[in-house]
Amino acid sequence: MNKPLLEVEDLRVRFHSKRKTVEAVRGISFSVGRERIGIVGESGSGKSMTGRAILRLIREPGEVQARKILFDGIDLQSLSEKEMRAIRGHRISLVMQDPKFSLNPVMKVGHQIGEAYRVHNRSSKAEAKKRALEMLEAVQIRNPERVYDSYPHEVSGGMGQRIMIAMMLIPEPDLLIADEPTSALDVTVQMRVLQIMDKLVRDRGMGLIFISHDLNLVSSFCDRVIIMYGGRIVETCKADELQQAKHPYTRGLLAAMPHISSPCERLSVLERDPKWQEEASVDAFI
Amino acid sequence: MHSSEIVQQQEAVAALEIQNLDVFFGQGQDRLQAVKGVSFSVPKGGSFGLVGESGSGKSTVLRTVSGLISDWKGVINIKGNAIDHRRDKAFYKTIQMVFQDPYASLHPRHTIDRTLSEPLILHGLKDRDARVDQALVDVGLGTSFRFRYPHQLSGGQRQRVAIARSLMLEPEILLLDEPTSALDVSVQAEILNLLADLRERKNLTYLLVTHNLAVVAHMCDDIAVMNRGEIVEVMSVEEMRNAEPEHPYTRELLMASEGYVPE
Amino acid sequence: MNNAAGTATQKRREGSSPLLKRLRGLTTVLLSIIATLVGLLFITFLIGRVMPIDPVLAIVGERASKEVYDAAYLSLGLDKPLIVQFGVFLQQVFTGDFGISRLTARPVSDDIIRVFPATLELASVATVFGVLFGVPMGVIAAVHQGKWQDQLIRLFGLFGYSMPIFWLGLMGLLIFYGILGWVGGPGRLDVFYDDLVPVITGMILVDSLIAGEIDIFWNAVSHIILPASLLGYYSLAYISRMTRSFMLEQLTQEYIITARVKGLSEHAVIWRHALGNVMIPLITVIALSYANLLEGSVLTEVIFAWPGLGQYLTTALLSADMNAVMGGTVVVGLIFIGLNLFSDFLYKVVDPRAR
Amino acid sequence: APPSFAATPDDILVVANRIDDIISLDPQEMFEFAGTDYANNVYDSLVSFDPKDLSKGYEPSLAESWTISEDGKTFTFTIREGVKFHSGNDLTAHDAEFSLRRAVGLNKTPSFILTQFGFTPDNMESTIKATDDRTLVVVTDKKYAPSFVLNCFTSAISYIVDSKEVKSHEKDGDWGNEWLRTNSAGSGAYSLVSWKPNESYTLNANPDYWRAKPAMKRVIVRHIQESATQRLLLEKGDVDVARNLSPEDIAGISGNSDLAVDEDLRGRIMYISMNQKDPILSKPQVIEALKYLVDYKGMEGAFLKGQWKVHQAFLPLTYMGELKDQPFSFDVEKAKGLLSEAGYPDGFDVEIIVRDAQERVEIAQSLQNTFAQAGINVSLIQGTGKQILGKYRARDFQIYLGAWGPDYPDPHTNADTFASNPDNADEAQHLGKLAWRNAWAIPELTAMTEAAVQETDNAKRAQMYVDIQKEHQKVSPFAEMFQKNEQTGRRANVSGFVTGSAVTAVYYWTVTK
Amino acid sequence: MTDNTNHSPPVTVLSSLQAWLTTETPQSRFQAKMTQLYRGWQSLRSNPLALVGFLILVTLILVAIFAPLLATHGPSEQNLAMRLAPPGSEGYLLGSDEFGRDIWSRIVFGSRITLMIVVLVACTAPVFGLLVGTVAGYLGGWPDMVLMRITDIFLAFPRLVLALAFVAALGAGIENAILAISLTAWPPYARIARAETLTIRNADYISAIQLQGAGSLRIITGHIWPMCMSSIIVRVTLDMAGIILTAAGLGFLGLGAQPPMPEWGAMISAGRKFLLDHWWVATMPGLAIFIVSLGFNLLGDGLRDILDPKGEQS
Ligand SMILES: Nc1ncnc2c1ncn2[C@@H]1O[C@H](COP(=O)(O)OP(=O)(O)OP(=O)(O)O)[C@@H](O)[C@H]1O
Ligand SMILES: Nc1ncnc2c1ncn2[C@@H]1O[C@H](COP(=O)(O)OP(=O)(O)OP(=O)(O)O)[C@@H](O)[C@H]1O
Ligand SMILES: [Mg+2]
Ligand SMILES: [Mg+2]
Repeated sequence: MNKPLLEVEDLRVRFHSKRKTVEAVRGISFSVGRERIGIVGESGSGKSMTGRAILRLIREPGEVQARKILFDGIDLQSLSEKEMRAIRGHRISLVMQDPKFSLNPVMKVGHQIGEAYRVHNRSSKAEAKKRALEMLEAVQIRNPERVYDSYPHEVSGGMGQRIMIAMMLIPEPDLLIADEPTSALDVTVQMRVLQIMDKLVRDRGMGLIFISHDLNLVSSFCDRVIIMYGGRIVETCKADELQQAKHPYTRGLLAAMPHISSPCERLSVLERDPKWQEEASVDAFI
Repeated sequence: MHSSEIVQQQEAVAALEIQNLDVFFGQGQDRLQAVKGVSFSVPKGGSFGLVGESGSGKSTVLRTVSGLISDWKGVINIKGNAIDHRRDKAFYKTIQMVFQDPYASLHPRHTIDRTLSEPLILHGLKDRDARVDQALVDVGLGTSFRFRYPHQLSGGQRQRVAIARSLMLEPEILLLDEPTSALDVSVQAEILNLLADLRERKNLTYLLVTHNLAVVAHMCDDIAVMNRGEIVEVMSVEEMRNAEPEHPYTRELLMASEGYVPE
Repeated sequence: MNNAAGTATQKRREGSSPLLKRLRGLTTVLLSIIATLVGLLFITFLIGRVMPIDPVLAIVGERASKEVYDAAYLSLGLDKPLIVQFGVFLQQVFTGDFGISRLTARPVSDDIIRVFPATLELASVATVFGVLFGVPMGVIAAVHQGKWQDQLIRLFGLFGYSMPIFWLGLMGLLIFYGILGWVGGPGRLDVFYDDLVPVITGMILVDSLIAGEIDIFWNAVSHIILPASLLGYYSLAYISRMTRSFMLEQLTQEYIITARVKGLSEHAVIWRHALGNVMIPLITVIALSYANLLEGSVLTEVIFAWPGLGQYLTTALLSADMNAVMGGTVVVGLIFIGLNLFSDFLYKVVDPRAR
Repeated sequence: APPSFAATPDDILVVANRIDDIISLDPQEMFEFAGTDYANNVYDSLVSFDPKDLSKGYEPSLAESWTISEDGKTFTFTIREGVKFHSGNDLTAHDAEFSLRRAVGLNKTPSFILTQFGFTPDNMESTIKATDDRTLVVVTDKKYAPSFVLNCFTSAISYIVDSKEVKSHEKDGDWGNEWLRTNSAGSGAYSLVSWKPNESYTLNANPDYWRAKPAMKRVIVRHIQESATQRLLLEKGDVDVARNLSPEDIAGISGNSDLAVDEDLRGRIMYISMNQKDPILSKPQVIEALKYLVDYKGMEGAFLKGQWKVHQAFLPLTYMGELKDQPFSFDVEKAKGLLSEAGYPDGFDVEIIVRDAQERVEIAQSLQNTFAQAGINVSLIQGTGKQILGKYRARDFQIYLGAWGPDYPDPHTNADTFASNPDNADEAQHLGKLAWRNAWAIPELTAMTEAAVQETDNAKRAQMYVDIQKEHQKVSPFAEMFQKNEQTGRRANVSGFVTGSAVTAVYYWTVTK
Repeated sequence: MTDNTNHSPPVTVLSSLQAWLTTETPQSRFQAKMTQLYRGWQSLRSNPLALVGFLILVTLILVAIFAPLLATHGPSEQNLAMRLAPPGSEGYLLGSDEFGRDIWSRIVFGSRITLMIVVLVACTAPVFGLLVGTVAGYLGGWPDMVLMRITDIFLAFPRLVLALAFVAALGAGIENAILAISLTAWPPYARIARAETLTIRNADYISAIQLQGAGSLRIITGHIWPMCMSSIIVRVTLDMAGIILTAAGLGFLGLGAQPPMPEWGAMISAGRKFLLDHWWVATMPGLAIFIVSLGFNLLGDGLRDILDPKGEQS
């Protein structure tokens, strides 16, 4: 495609406790261009930690290591916390999974969106409000004025997720990480949210990392797919080639899913091979 | 009644039949009707699916049938007998339920052994050790799990324990409330297979609730689609697969389950 | 068949307006207040009966003759049946009359009006102190969980928590009053300032400001500062502990990560986002600790010669001055109920979900 | 010592004292120490003491002079002229008549001090009578020792109140009691400015006081519970006088040249008494043994240092008929012998009830310790004053540890309580008599006490009390142990602070700075 | 595990015991309980502060047990000649009090009383609060209304009045003081237990046992109590300092421990008279209370982490 926006090499995330050290991410390398890249994998495979590690949001007792995390030519690892704050939200954003917990329950929605804008842009309150309302409209909220003055608990899940997206997009980031942004939503609402993101990605040409555990969804929504298992990348491929994936893990996952159109007596069960744990991580550069 | 008549009747009647079920929550001013006029029936040995989005009232129907919610009206027939608002002990030996979240449905401070023995103690059943071991084998766990605590088990293993618990009293009808929605696809497959096996082996009747159309399509004979507390459509799985569903809401559900479709 | 009975009771009530709804809510609240109050009074009344202190003796003194004793016995109505006595008492209370205190020879209501402001003043300053220092300390401890800051704050709080107030009080007096001379001594004012400002609220800090007597105000400040900060030390210890644990809970919430993702500074994340949510449960904690202080702390009051409700109630109780005890109890009960209502109200202000 | 400055103004006297026992300011009702201190300065009586020489005994006060009839029953007082109440009203014999009748009519606790002379509400119209503005005639029912009667006339119950003022506040025949409880209507050296119970009372000088013009324009008495707090205030100069310093605090301030300590014997007697209903404690040898098991000197030298002096008779020193003998000392062997005689060679179990005041608890603990040395196993029952007194008055105890202060400055007061019990039956309810409370039946001593109170010859009368006390010392179930010695801490520049000794209350008008 | 082979036999016994305790597949109820306890112990051990707290309390218990051995004097042994000796005086490690009693020995013997206060209060107030709170929370409806009103009444009651009245009614003494403290201390526990019950009552595992036909009593005692226990235990340990102090406060008013009992609070209360000149009399028992409170507090904080079932999941 084009020049990568983000390059990650040998990313590792560890959690230390008195008794043991958990390796959540174990040396993965990938890059993201101005495209939609999907990360899938079972629960605990390290998807979320990857996203958070890029933004340096992992705190003690967690520890992040990487040979390289290069974003638009900037070495994120070498930045001070203050410089990093300027990147967060402004250049790279992260949409969290569940709007119910990810919005501050005691702050008005509009204020939370406006805050995201004002952190990075010196502007008046009125200006921030104007931008927030525009943004709410952009994510297809019908009555932005009303929603602006609502509290998170007063909006539905689908709306909350759109608010979340609006909040993360208002500083116009170059890279958006979406961590299971639709898994808490009803299927019908899910579609609408995906459409919004899709449209914004295409219009603005930003990069999107879409984290999910839904193979179906990722293959239909993304350009490329990274499949993670046990903190490593076991396979990567073009999204539309997912059905032809080669790794036994990916194949097992695909086979284990029931399908409406093709009924079967028994579902095939994924047989885990301990060897997978030892395999080297696959690089997923563009 | 003569016993022969009872046998005859049982052949004919549904295992579970619900007519015009209304369920309410709250009191007075805050009273809210969560289920409105729901009717369906599940034949003996059948597997019936209830689909619908979050908040449509699926769980409420199940919890009402199982007796966890008492503010309802309508008729619930179990094997032809209407049941009361108060359930007796015998009732629990015919109907049991499996919950959605395996992380929340096991008592965190009780061993598997205690969780599984408790129904036996409550109903004064003998041979507890043997039965617990057998149940663990039945759900494919093996006896080595017997004295573990829930936190020592994975999600799939927990769900197996929950299924084992529901089978301890040897019920005929199993209410399944999204038994796999909290699990990974790979684990989901294991549980769905286990449920299918058990149904066959123990001749169980299932009422399965889920929001995943693919799962009902795989597991069930008939399905009902719920929306806002009402059943909008009842059909067989075949009908769903082949013919276009009639209700627009069902169609929307079906389309969404195909994956993302760009505008 | 089985449902017939159910159906009848399940008829939905319809057609009530929001106003009616609010009225009904208000009635429920009022009824529960009254129930609590009557319960309080009843227990107080019972206490008066089971106490092995002879209320008559308390009045007439140890050397009284039989006749003097009997006369007092009759005048107190002690010959009447218990339930009648309780009835009479209830009737009086609901007309705001608690009778005459036997110890001070004046109406209990006057006494309470006199002693309560002293307690109110002390408790309020103490609570302000506790909140002003306790909340930030709790936040800092939570942010630095397990680090030396956390341990230091814990030790500091715990020390205050484990040393009896009469120890702390005397030590404080010795050091800050006796040796350093930084603060005023026991009592609410230097004696020659006594009775110089007109009593309006009974709280000298307030009254002196109203009267424009700045000297007296500062004198009162110098007297209240030590007992208030010692009492405040206790609420500080408690409030900072609770703040810490609420804060720890909030800091693991997803919305905190959201705030960080936005690029907010750590300061804003903690003091704006997290603290905003901590305030919700904290209000109850603060209200409760305030209510406890408003009961009056006998020990502090004794050490600092602070004529407050705690001393009043204790003395009354120990000498079976049941009118005073009941009056005090009702007042404390009312304060408690009032603070509860107020904290519910604040809750609604702070937490949009509770509205 | 920390630097300290006398911070109180020169014409204001600030006293730290425990005044939470004041429950009424009405002189015809009050019976408490702090209350009496107050009344002593606000009111005057017909007869009183000279604060500068208390040992002289009673002398004329509002009564310039008096005469006693032949039969010893009629007392005729001539009232001093020109004395005014604080209200400006003239003080006349009618005020005296009103006040004394008021004491009888109100019939409050201390009224017995007067009614023991036979005054009743029915006869007081004739027995207490002002014949003109300057003459008051009082007639007793029997002949009494004049010293007895006149001593009683010095006590607070006999203070003269402003009859016009009080009558104007009378309600439902209450003799103005409700009003006077919280107000003043006196003619004394000071008038009441304010009384805040448990907090303070403030007095203003009466510049027209007939005896002298008080040097202190204002007196503020603050309720300070803790000794340590009183001490700090005194050291800082925020109070001029601290009246409840513990021995440790007295010792603590002794090196401070800005401060001084005054000592004064007061009337209170600390004693233990044994309930004679108890089968063990009624044995004479047991009673005697216990008297040898008290470590008198040890306690006096240790925690009671300076505050209580060993004293083993029921009349306080400085009273008429005082007895200085101290026959008992701490002697375990002797006690053990007596106990064996009584049949308890290994001792027994016993309960001592005591109120939760520090020094009493300390004494109790010492007793617990020394009794144990003779095998007597003591459990202490501590309680509030009211609780313990309740048990005492109900005769429901084994050993009581407590203090007794005389009610009026005449030996009869203590003789009557310690050595008189006309009827030992439970129903008799002689609650005011300690002999009765201890179920001690003593017809002979009762008669001796009765005789002494009628003896008109003061010297003879005094000897009679000495005899009574000697007998009492020997046989009574009372072990008198100590007499109160009050140590008052004061700023060195304060002089003339008279606590009133054993016979009366404090005087503020004599104070100068 | 891997280097087991190098160890000598006794160590193998130990390590096999450890293996038995740490197994993921316990073979019996007993072993399951033991592994559970062992896990608790391990997490306690890995938390140095909680361990310190634990050790302080173990020390307290040991001191209480071996008081006669540790004390150099009898707890009430008076020596008026040696009164108010400063710490470090010949034979008086921490000094002596106003009766010349050895403060160290009194503190050592006093640990028994402190322990008794702690145990008795911990056995009454929280248990009663737990009972009331869980019953109210689980049953809901009018039992909830009534029980919570009663709780409110006790909560709204001036605590001191309640405690004083109780002690006054039953007589002064440490046992009654403890009961009085419990009487005033239970309402907060009831509230905690109720709040906890309200969240537990709708949990799936409670629904599950209801569906097995269990009665309310069984559910409350067998299923709800174990869940409320941890927050109550944590709260109790954190409250301990306050409880010991309340006992001391009652002592101050003469209603707590009766002399010559070496109750720490009463010792401070008596010692305050000498605070200005003989600081050690009140301060030494104060420090004892401080150390024990610290122990409870540290342990309480540690227990919060250990007992929290949420903590166990990850
Ligand atoms: N604070 C922590 N301490 C220890 N281990 C942690 C911590 N946070 C995460 N982990 C571990 O890191 C691993 C990866 O977690 P991550 O959240 O990235 O998984 P995920 O792929 O996002 O899973 P899911 O689909 O459930 O969200 C998990 O095994 C988890 O146990
Ligand atoms: N205990 C309750 N009190 C009040 N309302 C309730 C209660 N439980 C459920 N409801 C309401 O009843 C409706 C139906 O809820 P129900 O749990 O049956 O939905 P569901 O179809 O199972 O959804 P999900 O897929 O999220 O489980 C919802 O609107 C819900 O808000
Ligand atoms: Mg994740
Ligand atoms: Mg549901």
